[in-house]
Amino acid sequence: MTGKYMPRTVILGVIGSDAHVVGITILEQALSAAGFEVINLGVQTAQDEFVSAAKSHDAEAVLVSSLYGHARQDCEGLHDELDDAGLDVLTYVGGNLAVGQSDFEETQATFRQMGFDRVFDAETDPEEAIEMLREDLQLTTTEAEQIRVDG
Amino acid sequence: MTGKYMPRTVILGVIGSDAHVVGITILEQALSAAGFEVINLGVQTAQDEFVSAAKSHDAEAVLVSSLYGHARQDCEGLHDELDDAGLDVLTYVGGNLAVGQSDFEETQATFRQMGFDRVFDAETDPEEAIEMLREDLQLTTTEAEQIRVDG
Amino acid sequence: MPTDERLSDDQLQRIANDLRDNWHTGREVDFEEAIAFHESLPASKQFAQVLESADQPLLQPRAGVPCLEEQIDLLRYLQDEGGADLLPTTIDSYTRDNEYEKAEEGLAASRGSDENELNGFPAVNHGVEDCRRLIRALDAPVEVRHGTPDARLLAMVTLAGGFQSFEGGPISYNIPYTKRHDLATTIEHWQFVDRLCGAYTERGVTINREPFGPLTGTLVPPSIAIAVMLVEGELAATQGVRSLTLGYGQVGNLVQDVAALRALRKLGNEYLRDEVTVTTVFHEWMGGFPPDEARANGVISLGGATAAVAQPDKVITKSAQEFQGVPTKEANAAGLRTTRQLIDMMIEQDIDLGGIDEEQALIERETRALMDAIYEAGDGDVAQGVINAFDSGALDVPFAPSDAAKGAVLPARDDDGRVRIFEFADLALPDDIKEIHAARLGERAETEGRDQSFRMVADDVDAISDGKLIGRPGGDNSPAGGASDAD
Amino acid sequence: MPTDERLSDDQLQRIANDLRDNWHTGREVDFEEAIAFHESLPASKQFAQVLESADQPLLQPRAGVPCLEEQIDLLRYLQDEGGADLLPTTIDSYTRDNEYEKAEEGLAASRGSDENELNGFPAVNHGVEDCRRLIRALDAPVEVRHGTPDARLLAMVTLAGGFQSFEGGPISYNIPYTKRHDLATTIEHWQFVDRLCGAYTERGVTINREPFGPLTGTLVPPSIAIAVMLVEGELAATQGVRSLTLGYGQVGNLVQDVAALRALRKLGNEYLRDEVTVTTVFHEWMGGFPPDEARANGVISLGGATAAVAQPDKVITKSAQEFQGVPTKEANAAGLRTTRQLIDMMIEQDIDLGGIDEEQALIERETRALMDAIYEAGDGDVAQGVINAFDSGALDVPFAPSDAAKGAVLPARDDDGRVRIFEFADLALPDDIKEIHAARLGERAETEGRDQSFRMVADDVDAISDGKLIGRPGGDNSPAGGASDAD
Repeated sequence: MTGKYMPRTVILGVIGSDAHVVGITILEQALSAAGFEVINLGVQTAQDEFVSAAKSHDAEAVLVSSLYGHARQDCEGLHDELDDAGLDVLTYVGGNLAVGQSDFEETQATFRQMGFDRVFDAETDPEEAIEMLREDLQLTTTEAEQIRVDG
Repeated sequence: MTGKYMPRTVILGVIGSDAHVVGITILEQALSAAGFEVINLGVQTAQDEFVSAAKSHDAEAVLVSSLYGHARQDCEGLHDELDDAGLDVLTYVGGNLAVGQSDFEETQATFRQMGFDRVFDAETDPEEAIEMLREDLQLTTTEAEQIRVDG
Repeated sequence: MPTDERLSDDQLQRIANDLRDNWHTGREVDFEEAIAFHESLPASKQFAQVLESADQPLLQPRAGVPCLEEQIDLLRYLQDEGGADLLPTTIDSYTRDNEYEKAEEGLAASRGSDENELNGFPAVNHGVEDCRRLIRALDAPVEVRHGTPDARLLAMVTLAGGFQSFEGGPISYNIPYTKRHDLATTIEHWQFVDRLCGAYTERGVTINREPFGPLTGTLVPPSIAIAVMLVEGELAATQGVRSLTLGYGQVGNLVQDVAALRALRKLGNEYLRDEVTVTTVFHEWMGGFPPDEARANGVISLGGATAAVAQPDKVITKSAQEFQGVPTKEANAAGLRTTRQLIDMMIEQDIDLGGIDEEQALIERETRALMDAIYEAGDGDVAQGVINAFDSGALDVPFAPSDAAKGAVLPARDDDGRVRIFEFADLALPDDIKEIHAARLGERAETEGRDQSFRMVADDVDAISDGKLIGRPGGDNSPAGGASDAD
Repeated sequence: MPTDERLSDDQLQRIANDLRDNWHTGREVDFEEAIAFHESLPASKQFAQVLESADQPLLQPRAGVPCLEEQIDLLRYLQDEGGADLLPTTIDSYTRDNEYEKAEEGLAASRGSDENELNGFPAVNHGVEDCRRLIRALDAPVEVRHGTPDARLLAMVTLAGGFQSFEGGPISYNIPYTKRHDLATTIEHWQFVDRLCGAYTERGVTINREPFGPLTGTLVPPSIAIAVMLVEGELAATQGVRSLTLGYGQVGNLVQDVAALRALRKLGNEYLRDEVTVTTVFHEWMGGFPPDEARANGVISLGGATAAVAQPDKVITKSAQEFQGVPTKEANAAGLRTTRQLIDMMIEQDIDLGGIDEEQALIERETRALMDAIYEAGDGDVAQGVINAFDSGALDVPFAPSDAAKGAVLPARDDDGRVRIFEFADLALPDDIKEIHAARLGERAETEGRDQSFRMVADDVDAISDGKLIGRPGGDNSPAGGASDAD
């Protein structure tokens, strides 16, 4: 489906009623600069918007951001919807995922159990997430750079 | 002893090992401006220095300042020494007279009992002390002003 | 699509009648009786009067809790212990979404518990009489501060309730706050709010209006903020508003902040009709705060120092607990007093900063270019112009969540820490100005030995919370080797 | 009467031998072995090296507790949590009075209790080996800060113990600190201290010396402070000191403080011989603090902002608990971080203040006039000159408790908040300079509608702790009607 030198498409959005826009704006820029095709759904994005965007853009990854502490409720059922739509995409979630001072390892386990492939905290650099994405999509750095030059 | 229009002499000093000089410097200026003859003994003044200065300058008042919290110990016995020297002068004490947050009325009572005619806290304006001094020395404001003009 | 024309009395009346039924407290609103209540207030509670006659910057915090008595206690504390000159009442999020039913539940839950189940004061639910209890209980004038795109019912209730100042505007309470409200609708809604303020004003009860200057609060280039202030000011003035406080959020560069406040005041007086009294408000840093109260106090103090030099009419203060969300009343009052100390120590000093005039001239040129583009986009009508300009990207706000703005403009700091534009997208600025920005950012790139990129933007967004002004590479540790708690 | 001549090696040796018996730890001091210890220290603990190579102001707090382990813990906390670049060890009052017996009792009592029975670290009682434990345990260089007129034994023990910086001087640790020490004797005592530092320096172990710039800490006119710094610097340089950090205490007027620090650096480099490396230290406000941590943070922040503009080599920080005496370690670290935040946010900004050059020129002219008077009073010998000048009042320090100074000079702020001289007494300044001061104070008197009088002096002394810079009549309440906690 994806040719070796075609840009890989990723879906980006802030889930639920959350209106924090700065993080995904910067992530969008970083992903574009790294050669990805980015569909940024913006803030206050519903689960079905992620699903239909992933489907219609034939995306390889869905990156979910949440910074207002209600990520668990907002993400509940997202993976079922993706399954129902017959999509087998990579899913990442990142941000302030739990209210208060809870242990990040615990939070990570919770979200992994919900089906996310990777879970990041709010301190994660865009570069780090992109590194993981390359690894998970089995892109070499050279290929990614190649893509950027071509794209 | 004191002529009606002669400057009244007051002795001023910081008692004990206390080195706080700002307050008495300002009080000295205020007393001079109000027409008094001021003998400023400065900081770290011993009891006997107050007594001998009061005697040799024929002073009408001794103004004792203390800001480092040890006033009670430092003033203990001062009035006996004044009595022994045959001096019947007005005595004031002012400053931070007790360590910590003790009640000022209590502090006031303690120092009155020790023989001080008036007891002031650190917030007292020089003007207020001078007002009291005029009252206690039965000077009218007019007389004080007269003195200033003449002196 | 709305045009910049004054609503007729009939329109005002008809809309007001429709709104009355949105929540039962709307029915309590009686304009004539409200005028009488305002007329009963002493001069010390007349917002415009107090603000416009002050001879140095007045201080105002943010504060809102659900229940009336607690709100009175909170404001009294900020007034007595913080020395606030002007008081706020911050409205809860449900009310901002016009979800009065949910606000009612939250208010009921808050009344039955020690916890606050709402993040502000649901003034519509409290209704006219409770608002008046609040106004009566305090000594200073009180403003409604919120973030509500459709604030029509909120305005009806709170103005009848005795508040004499109302924050917000169709752009400044849409673009930074929501995703899906279209600009045409919010403009219509705010034309009603402004017309209502105008109606009070015409009866001798001046209602102060305050467009929200900081916008997204994140490195907003001064000219963009000022252009939005001028547009909202013009829209409000058309509806009869006569007391306008234009806002600006601190970016942290002393020269740029002073220059921006001067440009704001100058252009406000120039663009708005003569009948309008223009004042300015300076918001202490609205971006991310250091997660360390000691460093946060430093950020607040720089705000106070800037205010002492620029002398805006009003300062909205922050607290050292900003990082963790809503501050305690003690921290809120402390933020007021720290700011006051800086102003009191510096305001009489003759501080003449080099470079202000040049920076101010640049900001003014940019703002005029944006305003020209807006008028052009609306064939001379500012309402239509601002809608079209946002639609085309000729006007844009960085990091705007709203679908009504492109949000494609990206700012970055230059080598001196001033906010410049890294990505212009379709922003209507002439090439020579773009070149100035590019050159300044080029100097920074050279200093840092890296290319201009989104990475600078990202680093700058985090810089102040990391304890710096400029997001230099490897800048997480102080060059002097000091440990930073902010990392 | 001492003259400004270098002590011979024999004299140094003889005095050192006499001092050895003042307290038993004196006998532990072995110069050769001390040199070896200093040579074993890494570059990061070499005070002069760290200070002189820094590219922005280094921060240093004050701190001293009686027991060794607690002192190490305290300094480690200030290093790790406060980000202090340079560390202090503040000495207790008994040691300052050379009362080692009483210090020993206090130390023993402190060891047996949770209370600190001394107000600092009795380094002489601890002796050489404990000082070295302290130096080894920390990562930054450590300075001895005290206030001791006769600091000879203290210097012998602490320098052998690995400290590489020593505060004080014959004037700055006499005039503001004591009543009855005559200046001739303290100069002789400090010639020994400086010669000892010179002896280390000649062996390749540079000992930094820091005359205490703030003097009485109460509205000291800059030129008086700078003249004292130059005299102490010259006396130290004669004895072989090659690393001198000249000090200045914040007066709170931004322009005057920046001008004074520039004048200090310039005149330091000009008056002191070329072999001396001159650095500057800025002390955050040393006068009375507001009894309110929020306002105190404002005072500290203004210090940080001033340091960011003036860029001294070092800043001595204050804490928000200054009013209540010795701060907790948390408050001390917070003062460091608040200061750091201001410096980090402002130091890269291009802040060009108008009026600095004029103020600096005035300060320089005054200082030169005072220096000329000192040389003249000593027939060219600065040691004799300074003694005679203080005796005649040609040189004087306001609010000096010492009998060695007249203490007749009185300062007051002008209408801009700059410290001027209200009462010159016999201070050796030319008439045209006196007229400038009088004219500036006249402007203030006119603004305030009152005569120039001691009342201004009294009001100014209290002004900052009352929350203002200038002690205006009726200035206890903010003009904007805000309540002040400081009253």
